[in-house]
Amino acid sequence: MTVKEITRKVLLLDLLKGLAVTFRNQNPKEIYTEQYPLQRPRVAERYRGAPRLGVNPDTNETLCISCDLCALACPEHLIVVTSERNPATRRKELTTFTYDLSRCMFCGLCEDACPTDCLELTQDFELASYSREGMIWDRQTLERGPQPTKYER
Amino acid sequence: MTPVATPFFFYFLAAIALLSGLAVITRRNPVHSAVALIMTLLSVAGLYLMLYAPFVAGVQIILYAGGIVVLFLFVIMLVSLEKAVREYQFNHQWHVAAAATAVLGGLLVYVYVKGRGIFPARAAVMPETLNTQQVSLSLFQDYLLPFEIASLLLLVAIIGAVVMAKKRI
Amino acid sequence: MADEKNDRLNPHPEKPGEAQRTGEDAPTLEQWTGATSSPQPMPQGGQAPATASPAPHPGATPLKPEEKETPKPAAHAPSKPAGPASQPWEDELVARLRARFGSGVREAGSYLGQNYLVLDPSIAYQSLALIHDEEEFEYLVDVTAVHYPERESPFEVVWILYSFAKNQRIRVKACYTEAEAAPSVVSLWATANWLEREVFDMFGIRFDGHPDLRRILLPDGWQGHPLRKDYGIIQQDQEWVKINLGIESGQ
Amino acid sequence: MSDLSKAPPGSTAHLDLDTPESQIQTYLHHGPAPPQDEKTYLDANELVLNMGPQHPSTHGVLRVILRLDGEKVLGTECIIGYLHRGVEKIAENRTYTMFNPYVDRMDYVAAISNGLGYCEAVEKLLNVQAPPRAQYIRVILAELNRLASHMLWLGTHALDIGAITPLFYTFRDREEILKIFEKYCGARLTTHAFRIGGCQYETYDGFEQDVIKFLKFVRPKIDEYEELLTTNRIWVERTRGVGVLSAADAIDFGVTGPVLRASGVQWDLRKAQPYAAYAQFDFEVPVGRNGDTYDRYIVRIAELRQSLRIIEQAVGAIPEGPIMGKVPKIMRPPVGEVYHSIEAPKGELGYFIVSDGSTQPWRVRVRPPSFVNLQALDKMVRGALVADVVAVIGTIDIVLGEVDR
Amino acid sequence: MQSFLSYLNSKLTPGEAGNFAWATIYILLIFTGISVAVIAMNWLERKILAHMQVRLGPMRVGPHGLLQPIADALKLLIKEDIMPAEADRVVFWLAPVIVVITAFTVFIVVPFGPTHAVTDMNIGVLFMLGVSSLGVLGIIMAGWASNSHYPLMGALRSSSQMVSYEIAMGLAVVSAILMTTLTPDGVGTLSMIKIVQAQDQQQTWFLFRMFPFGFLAFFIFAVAMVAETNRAPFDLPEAESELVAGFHTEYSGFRWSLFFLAEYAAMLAVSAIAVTLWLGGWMRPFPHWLAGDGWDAFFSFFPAATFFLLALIAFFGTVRMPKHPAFRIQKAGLGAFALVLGGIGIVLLIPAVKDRIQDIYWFVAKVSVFQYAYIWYRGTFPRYRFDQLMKLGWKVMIPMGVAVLIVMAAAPAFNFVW
Amino acid sequence: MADITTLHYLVVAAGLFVLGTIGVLTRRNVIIILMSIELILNAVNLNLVAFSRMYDVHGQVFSIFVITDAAAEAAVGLGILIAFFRNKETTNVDEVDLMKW
Repeated sequence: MTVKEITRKVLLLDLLKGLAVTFRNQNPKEIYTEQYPLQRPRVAERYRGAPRLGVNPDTNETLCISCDLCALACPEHLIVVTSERNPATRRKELTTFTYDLSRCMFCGLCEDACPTDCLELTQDFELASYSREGMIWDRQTLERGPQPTKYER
Repeated sequence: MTPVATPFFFYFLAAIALLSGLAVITRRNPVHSAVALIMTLLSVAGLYLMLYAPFVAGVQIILYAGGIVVLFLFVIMLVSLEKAVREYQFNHQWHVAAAATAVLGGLLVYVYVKGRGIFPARAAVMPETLNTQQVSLSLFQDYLLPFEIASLLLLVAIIGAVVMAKKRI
Repeated sequence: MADEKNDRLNPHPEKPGEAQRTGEDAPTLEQWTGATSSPQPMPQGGQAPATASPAPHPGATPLKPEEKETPKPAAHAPSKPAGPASQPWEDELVARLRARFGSGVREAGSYLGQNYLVLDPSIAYQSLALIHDEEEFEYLVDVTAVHYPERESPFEVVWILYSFAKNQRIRVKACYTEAEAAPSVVSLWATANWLEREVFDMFGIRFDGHPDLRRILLPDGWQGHPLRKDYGIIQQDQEWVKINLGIESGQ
Repeated sequence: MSDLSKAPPGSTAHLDLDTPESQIQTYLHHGPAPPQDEKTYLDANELVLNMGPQHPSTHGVLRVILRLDGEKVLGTECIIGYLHRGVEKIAENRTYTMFNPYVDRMDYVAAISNGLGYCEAVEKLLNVQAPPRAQYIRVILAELNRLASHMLWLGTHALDIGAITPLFYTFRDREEILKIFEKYCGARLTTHAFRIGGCQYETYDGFEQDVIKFLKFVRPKIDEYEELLTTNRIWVERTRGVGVLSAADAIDFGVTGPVLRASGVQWDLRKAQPYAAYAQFDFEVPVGRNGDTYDRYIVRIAELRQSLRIIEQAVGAIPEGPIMGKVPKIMRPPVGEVYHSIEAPKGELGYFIVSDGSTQPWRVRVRPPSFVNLQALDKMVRGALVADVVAVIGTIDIVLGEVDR
Repeated sequence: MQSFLSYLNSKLTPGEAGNFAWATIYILLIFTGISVAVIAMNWLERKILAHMQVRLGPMRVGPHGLLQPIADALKLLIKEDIMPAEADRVVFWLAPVIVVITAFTVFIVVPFGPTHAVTDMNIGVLFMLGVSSLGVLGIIMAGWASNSHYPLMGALRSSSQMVSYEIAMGLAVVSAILMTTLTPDGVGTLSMIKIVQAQDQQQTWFLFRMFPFGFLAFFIFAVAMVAETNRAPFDLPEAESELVAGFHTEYSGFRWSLFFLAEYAAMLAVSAIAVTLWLGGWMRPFPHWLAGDGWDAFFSFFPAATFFLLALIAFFGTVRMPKHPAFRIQKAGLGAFALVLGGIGIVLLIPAVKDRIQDIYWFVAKVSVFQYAYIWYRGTFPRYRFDQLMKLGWKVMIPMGVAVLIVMAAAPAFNFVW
Repeated sequence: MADITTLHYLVVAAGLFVLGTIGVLTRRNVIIILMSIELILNAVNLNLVAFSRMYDVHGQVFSIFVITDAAAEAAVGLGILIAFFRNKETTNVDEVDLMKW
């Protein structure tokens, strides 16, 4: 044991070093906390959050061609797409689109599978709901985004 | 210091001491007995204070209540109690106990009857303020040898306790 | 439910590009319950249909993705994709094992550069002991099993071994029937303890000589062995719901 | 100590309410017996302490039944499976692509490594290789993830030993890593960053700058952790000589990763059998000497620095090119089986995949490092104190999602 | 009324003067003072710890969480009272009561100033040590009565730890008491007030007396007091990562809050002992070195200055708050708080108040330093293991204490004092 | 109420002594017997201190010795108890009928 080590041990320098670290960090500038509902976090552009069905902004028509690829790609099988063939245009038209958010793991496979970029996972991350049924989003919700009841003072 | 030995405090402390003393010997669960013993010890310490013996009272609190009873509680926790609590708590020596109680009670009555004659109600009152100094002087001048012997006794007791409580050394 | 599934299974190929991308054979999703798993022809371990594609050594080849592409199946070709062939593996270790156990070493092959041995179940323990003691394979990476219900001995136990000295990894395989018990290698590698327990838990393969063969991941009262191909999740779930909740399962 | 395990059934003092009597009996009879020479102080009183599954420092839902003599541990029994989700069964009912997100949920603090292992295994089975650019991205993200995992480990381990502050420092710095993940692939924890054949996402604008900024940011922070702990005598006393695992034992128990390296075995899959682009980077494999908790701490701290080194080399040299190899949309690997393993932050993470030629794997076996490493717990804590059990559980660095799968 | 006024002019503590009215007032004052101090400590601990850990700490209840401790206390009071079915009811009930009573009784002899103590006991230090050592009884009882493994182990740890460190503590205290005999008349004392007066007479704090032995004794006490109060890094009895919560695992609600109260009161009590014995009690820093009216006047402005500083900090807090309408109430509250602090500071500038508050201010200031150190330790150090704790106590602290004691006892006998 | 004299203290001490004696004689639990002995010692101490109030400080000194001895006695007694309990798994004093085991 060298003199240096003995000094360090007797004068508790190792402990004082740690104390210095915690003391230094008391600087209010170091604080990392966000006050969440008041300070909104900025999520990344690619964030995979709430799903949305895109609509054509001009015509307000859905972009979905009911190809069912998202439903096939989904590992949890939580997307159900139904469609019926329009006899006039001989095209399939979307009737219902159900997305069970309570089982979703936001892997993004449906988004990848969508050929028309209609289904996308948006940056909306506040998905809490007051009931389990509220987690099952239908086509309307998916197109307009959730419309939660606002409880305000 | 003005007298704090008001009769009320005396009777109060005496009652606590005796009642919890009774609890010590009647409780089924040793932990309850130990708790009662603490009460007894503390009220006895209070009685010491009333007798202007603060140092003894302090020693009583530190050593007895803070030390010995802790030791008791510690051992109670070490040994299993379920069986002991369920067993019959008293042995068959009631007659011996009764005799002893009778003899001691007789002595008590005798002392009480003769009491005032034997003991003066209030004899030389010691100076209270320097009690601790007096005790220490007495301890280290008159009783130095007994003090050393007592320390030796404690040492022996510690070693003995360790030897007995540890299976192998 | 069934209609839905059928609906999923038949994406309507509206656009030609679409059809090509998904191909005809969409994933057979009815298998996801496991209970209704359709038996598929399963060739004996490692004997893949031979094709022309050579097996390159991964790691050794330069990183050229375009060249290393496997031949893609044609859009409408129903045939299985061709894989690299398993090649015989000749090595001193194999030679010694063959010398010792003769035909007990049923196969020694190399697939995609990974060596494996298929052993006769009767000599599995002796071979493993030999590999452990004399061939410096002191690290048992994993013990696991595969269930092939069509085979005569449906449970293929796989020991994956590694040698620090040789920086070499081999797989040792042996097949067992329901009645047979695999040998426990706890005495050779301490790590086999829990791994064998897990295999027992999941497949119901018993290990002879294991000190404490109990279920490990599933609770003690669990029925069946979930990684067997004939294990029905739905039935299990319905039974559980019926017993514990007293209602009919909604599944 | 009162022998509460002998209390009549039905009392709360009984070992545990949800343990079947048979299981306790089995354990008491077949479980690890105390060594003969270690007689108890009070022979008759062996305390059975049920630690977990709800306990502050069992890192999730691990349950350890401790047989104690006072504070001394005579034997342990791990009860696991509380988080069992049957990942391997799920795999048999999903296509290769669909199963990819599930592997993220095993070791959820090192999701990228899990995904990397799975993707590489399937690529091997398909006999394709990801393009170099994807490989570099994979290496950078995997190493960042190793940093994140080790930081989380350091924080929780220090918390187990009683130092509460490092937890917050490490979480703060891990947050920066997660921000990069989020920007890259849109998720922070269960990232699903890679796809079979390469990467789904191209690097975002400023990815390199972000990573370099992070490297600059984190170097002094690691020094700060060390100032708090490395020489702190309480930390050293608590960890040195605790949970010793000799090299021979470590190999026998099959432990891998930092736990093995701390025992003095210089073995790292990144060096021994390089995967992804690791062969092109210059880094060292730190090893310990004594195989105790302190060495494991030192090894992991050194690994933090080595990871920084790798990232530094990789981020400056990301090659141009495609990020996705040419893999079929519907994957049907040829009949065969493959075992591929990578060096996850916790040890060797292996995937054994058997293909029957269909779109769904016939069998996927995950060789989880935590599961195997946890097995050495009994060996490491026998004869130690209760406080050491907590320290050793922390030092093995288990994630119950991976132990139970 | 007469007695009230007569007391104010007497130079005695109420206990010595036999003035029961004043004694009652003092007791009430101390009781409320300690309770408020505990509440403040609660908030401060969370805030300081949070800042050390780059967090914000409580922010929601009141500005900067100022009302958080009150909200917590309310919650604890109205929480359902749970007693384990197999618990020993009497002992379970008694344990927190004993802990709290002992923790508060100690403050009877704490001298906040030459006359600001409930009473001056002849055996003051002995009384404090004795009564504070009774707290361990409550902890043992709590652990035993819960009838659960973790509390029992916590209680066993606690009892052996506290009994062990009491010895080291006692040795350190005796060293300090020996220093009281170094006054010209050569008579030592156990009385808390007289100990401080002895430091005054010797014109130094005992911390610097016979350097480094006075300091060593203080160091031993400082370590032992952390161990005695079960605080980090010696918080093994309630080590949450090992024993869940140690002896109070099964306690909740009001009973738990009693343990909490007792723990913080005990921290204040042992800090008060340390301040009295080594740091010159109510004396201001350097009363003899920096003597003189000018210095007196300078130091007499400290109380007001402290409050102005706090007010300034609070004011900066309002300025630094994010510009968001939701912060308006918080901002106003913090501003009001700053005003209140400033007001107190102004009141403290009134000469009559200023002179009378000096003793108490310096005493409290010194105790606060210890409280900060407690929090600081908790934020920095890992926890000792049980055997290491015992080793430290028996193999380092006690021999060191004995050595210091021998030097302290022997040096004056050879007239070798410095 | 009359002044409290020494006699009052003696009566309390006698009461404690009697309780201690009964406890020692009738209880079967060794721990409680040891506690009863403490009661007896306390009674003695109370007497000593009460008399010392009348005469001199020597009684108090003696009571300190008694407290010391009580500590030694408790330590040894409980040590024996642990040794006994380890062998017999009981704290019942009736079972202590062997000198050696």
